[in-house]
Formats: sequence, structure tokens, C-alpha cells
Amino acid sequence: MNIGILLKEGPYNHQASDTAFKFAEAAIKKGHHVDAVFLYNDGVTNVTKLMDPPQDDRNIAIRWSELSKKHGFEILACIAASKRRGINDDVLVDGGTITGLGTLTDIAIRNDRLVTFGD
Amino acid sequence: MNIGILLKEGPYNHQASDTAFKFAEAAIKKGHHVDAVFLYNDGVTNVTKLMDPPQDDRNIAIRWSELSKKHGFEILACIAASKRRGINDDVLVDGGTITGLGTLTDIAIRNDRLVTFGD
Amino acid sequence: MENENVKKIMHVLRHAPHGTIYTYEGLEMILIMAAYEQDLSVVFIGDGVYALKKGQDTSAIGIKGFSRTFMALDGYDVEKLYVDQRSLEERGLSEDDLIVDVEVMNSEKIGQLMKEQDVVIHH
Amino acid sequence: MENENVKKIMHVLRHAPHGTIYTYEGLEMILIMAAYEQDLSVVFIGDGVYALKKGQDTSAIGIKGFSRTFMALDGYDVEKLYVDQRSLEERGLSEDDLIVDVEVMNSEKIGQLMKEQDVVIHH
Amino acid sequence: MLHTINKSPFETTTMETCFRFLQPGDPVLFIEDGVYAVQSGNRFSPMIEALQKSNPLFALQPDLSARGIDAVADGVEAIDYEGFVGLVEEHQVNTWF
Amino acid sequence: MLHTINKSPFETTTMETCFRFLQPGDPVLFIEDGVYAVQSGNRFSPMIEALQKSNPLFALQPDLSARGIDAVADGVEAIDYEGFVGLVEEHQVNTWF
Repeated sequence: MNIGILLKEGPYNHQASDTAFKFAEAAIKKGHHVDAVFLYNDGVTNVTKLMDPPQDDRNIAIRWSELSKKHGFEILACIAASKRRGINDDVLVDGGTITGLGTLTDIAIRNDRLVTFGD
Repeated sequence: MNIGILLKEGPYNHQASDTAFKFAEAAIKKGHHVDAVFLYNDGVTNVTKLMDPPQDDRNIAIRWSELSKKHGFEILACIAASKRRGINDDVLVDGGTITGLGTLTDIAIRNDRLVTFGD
Repeated sequence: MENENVKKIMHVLRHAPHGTIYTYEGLEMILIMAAYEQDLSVVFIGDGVYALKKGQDTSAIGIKGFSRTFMALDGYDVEKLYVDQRSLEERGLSEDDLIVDVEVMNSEKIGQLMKEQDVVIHH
Repeated sequence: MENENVKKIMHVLRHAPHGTIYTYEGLEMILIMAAYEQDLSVVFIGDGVYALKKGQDTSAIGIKGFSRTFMALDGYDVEKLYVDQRSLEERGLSEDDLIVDVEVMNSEKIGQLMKEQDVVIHH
Repeated sequence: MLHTINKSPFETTTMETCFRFLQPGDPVLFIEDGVYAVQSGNRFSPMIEALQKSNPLFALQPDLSARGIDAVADGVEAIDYEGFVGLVEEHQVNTWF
Repeated sequence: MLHTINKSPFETTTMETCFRFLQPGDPVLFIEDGVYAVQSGNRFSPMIEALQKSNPLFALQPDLSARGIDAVADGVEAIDYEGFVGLVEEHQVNTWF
């Protein structure tokens, strides 16, 4: 099955990003294809490589980056939402891309499922 | 009167930052001293100079920066909260400083009021 | 005969305007998706009905107003605007309070429409 | 005689743990403030009482647990831990379900304590 | 003590929780989405009109205007940001969100 | 259609709103803070136990464990992330938050 993921909240402050990640991992493990993770609202802040959590905590941006590279999907941040929140190409983690809402529409159309995570 | 402000949500996504700003402006206009604005939780993202909203919209970081410089107070972001969310010295708007929670405690102690804005 | 390449996509607006950005950014998403010729609908539930309230003047809070943008949806061929009847009633509002023409529906009918969708996105 | 340089600061924990970071970052704030020898109290209201629930194991959600940190508050001389009785009862919880000793109070008493504070911070 | 409420009572229990701890005489200021509580003729109007007998109730006019609310429950006073500051001059603040 | 709910019913009206639009037979999955709804013996237990007669109810075990919930209302099945994916295989998803 082809799955798109829409993530609408930022990291750490809300569990949405953690749940989306665990869901993506489990879907891949079951043999499904994660097509893309699209970030909207405060969700765009999931891709800043500047985040620097304590050593014993998860690094949410790097975790998404590694999963996406390993399984060949993109982490896409909405450009309008990103500009409002100070996310630009200079701070993007490897595997992250800034794009428009048209890309989300394509993701919604071409996949069997679009699964939203928010708060 | 001496007033400290605690702001617990990020810009644009929540009105908290807008209300805090309008409150600070009104307090200054009434002759009060705004001692500091302390940013916590997602609130730390109020000071990234990378934000780039549409031309016809307010720039929340610059607005805080200008008010703080004009009236001699600091915009302080909690260091632990900032590190989690990718806010560091390189992206700080003019007038912003990263500091510890001890500073918030000092602000709570030395002012007549600590007014919180959250969501 | 249904076009199998057309997806049923429903946007559910559930937040009041201005207190959070969800309604505004939701509207931005709807306007973009409108260009893709899918079967789009927009449903207003709970505090989402407040987004359509007439007479909003945001000048004093310093946030750009957008309620009039809902009037533009028709021009983008987004014509399926559904409002939950009970959400209106509980808030002491009627259709006359709303800035655009909508279809007021009961929860049962909206629930059935939801179930038919390929994609549902809450804002 | 009261020390006029000591402020009464109340932290109100109102969110469940893990779903949002407010409880955890609230606890971090309390631990720092504890070093400043103010008159500190911590009140658990609404879903905030869940922060104290025994038996939390966060390993499967990948988030670091922190409920045991509440047990450390005593060592920081944060001894005024108040729990709203009705919030406990509505959630089917009793004092035995909580990881630390607290004082269970009714709303009226907590409301009176709130009113005496110089600073109240909700998390 | 001044209590502020910024959440719609239709969506969260914040207002109801605040009211449970509120002491008689303490003012309440509704701001942001909290102002929907005091729109006249909604489900919460009886509660608001009962409360104003024991507590002064205020709503932030800029937030009322932004939301197109032109009629508020009896006994609720609309104030601007300057009025908000005035209340803070008189009281310590308890911000509910 | 699979409905997921991630909010505590004690703090927001999300669950109540979802239930109003839910069609008979459609599964509901409680995740994150939503799992507090199905802790046995709380104020919502009668509602949950009535609903499971018409709709399959699930709760995410990792979220239950994280919150120290070891007993859920009758008829609620605990599943892991793999079970979550399984439900998504069967249904389109309606995420309530």
C-alpha cells in the first residue's frame, strides 16, 4: 500500500511527530511504501537541523532524516508555513525539501492513504 | 509598575504572541516598565530572525526586537527549550538573548507582576 | 460513471479564527487544492462555524483578516460548503450570521458524507 | 513575620504527560526555581493529576519518562504538592495511584491558596 | 486576583475549570477565543449572567471585534488593551489557557 | 472509515464531537492523550462501554503503557503500532485532534 503522511505539529512540544514516526516505521516494517511526509502548520519545524536536544533524548529531525534516506522518501515542508516560522533551505536537515501545497495535493491523489497527525 | 512577561507559544500559530505584544505596548504607553519578555516552550521560536512572513503581514520577531530596543528590555529565550527547537545564537533577532530558567526566576522575584501568555 | 482518478477530499474546519492559525492555513490549503479538479468539500464543525461569522474586524488585534476569502471559494469552484446544524445552534448562530451561502446539515448526514471520502483533513 | 523578599509562586500542572511537553518543561522550571528559596507550591488540576500516575512506562513511545522526577522534588525542598480532589475522582483515581505523597484538597481550598499567590504559572 | 481565559468553552473545559477555583469578587477577563463565552444568546449565557453577580466580568474588545461579536451577555464589560493593563495594575494575574 | 482520537475527553470536546459523526461499524482508535478515555472506571466508562456495542474500539498499547493505564473499559482492544497500520490497511483515516 502507498501511504502519505501529513504532520501538523512541531517536535517535542506535541507527541504528534513521535506517533507519526512510529507509525511510519511500523508501516515500512509491514512492507508498505511511505511515499512522503508533508509538514504543515508548526509541523514544518520538524526539519530544522539546528535542533540540539539533550544527549539522552531523541533527535527528531535526524531521526526523520535517516528514516527517509533509508527508505527513499522525502520530508516536505510547506513553503508558506516555513517562511512564517523561520525554516529555510539553510537550516534544512538532509532529506528535507521545501515545497508548495500542490505537492501535498499530489500526495493525497497518488497514494492509497493520507494519514494525518496533529494536535 | 514593573512587569515581566512569560510567553509560552510560538508566533503565528497561536495568538498568544500577538496578545502579549499588544499588552506590552499598552503597558508601556501607560507608563509602566516592561522588565523582560521570557520565552518558554514553543515560545522560544518568537526570536528567530529567519522568519519571513508575507509582505502585508506583521513580522513578529522584528516587532518584538524593535519594541525591546526602543524601551530597553530584553527578549529572553530559555536555553533548554531553545536547543530542542533549533533556536541558537546564530538565528537570534537583535535584542534576543538565550539564557537559563534562573533568569525567569529573577524576573518573577524582582517585578510587581509576571503576566503569562499561552495556549 | 464516476471518474476513478478523482478523489473525494474533505476539509474539516474545527477551530475558531484568529486564536490559532489552523483555519487560515486550512483555507490556504483548500485554495491550492481547488486547482487540482478533485471532488472537494469543506465542512464547518464546532468552533469552525465561527470562521464564517459576518462582521469580523481584526484591525485592533493586528492580524490580517481573511473571512472574506471564503466568499472567493465559489470562484475556485469550491461549492460544497457544509455547516453542522447543532454547532450553529449551540453558539446562538443562524445561517443569516454567515458570510457565505452554505448548506446546513445534521450530524448524521455529515457523518455519512465523511465516510464516503478518500481523504479527510482536519484544520 | 513574613519575609517580604520571599514570593509566593504557584505552578499549576494541568496537562497530561507525554501528549504535550508542558508537564515535562514545567517540571524543569520548578526544579530550577526550587534553588531560589521562594515559597513554592505545585498544584495538580484536571489532566495534570495524570502526571503523578504510578506505573508509567514510556519505552514504547520513544519519549523519555519523567514521572520519577516528581519523587525528587522533596530533595529540592519542594514540599507543597496539592492535588485537586475532584480531578482525581472524575478520573477514577485515588491517592494510592500516585507516585508521591501529596495533599488532596477540594477546589475551594485550592482557590483560596491561588488567590494568596504573587505569581501563578500554568503548564 | 485577575483570571484570564483564552479558550472557547465549546471546545475545552478551561473556563469551567477556572470557574471552579475562582473566588468571589475576583475579576475574569475573556481574551482571544475565550470571548466566545460571552457572546449573548449562546449555550453559556445563563452561566455567565449568573457569575457576573459575584465577579466582575470583562472581555477584550479587540478580540470581540475580530470575531464579529457585537452583543455580549448582560453584565460583561468590554475593555481594550489599556483596560487590560488597568486590571493588571490592580491584581496579580492567573492566566488560564 | 477509521477514526483516531488523540485528546483527553476531560479537557476537550474532541471525542464527543467525533462520536456525533461516527457511523455504526466504523472503528475508533484512541492514541496519545486520547487513551485516557478508555481507562476503566472513569467518568466516560459507561459511554465507552455503550459505544463498543456498535463500533470496534481500539487503544494504542504504547500510549496506555506510557500513561500507566493497566485496565481499560470492557470491549476495548489494545493494539501496537503494527495493529494501527493494520487498521489503516482496512480503512481510510479520519484523524480527530
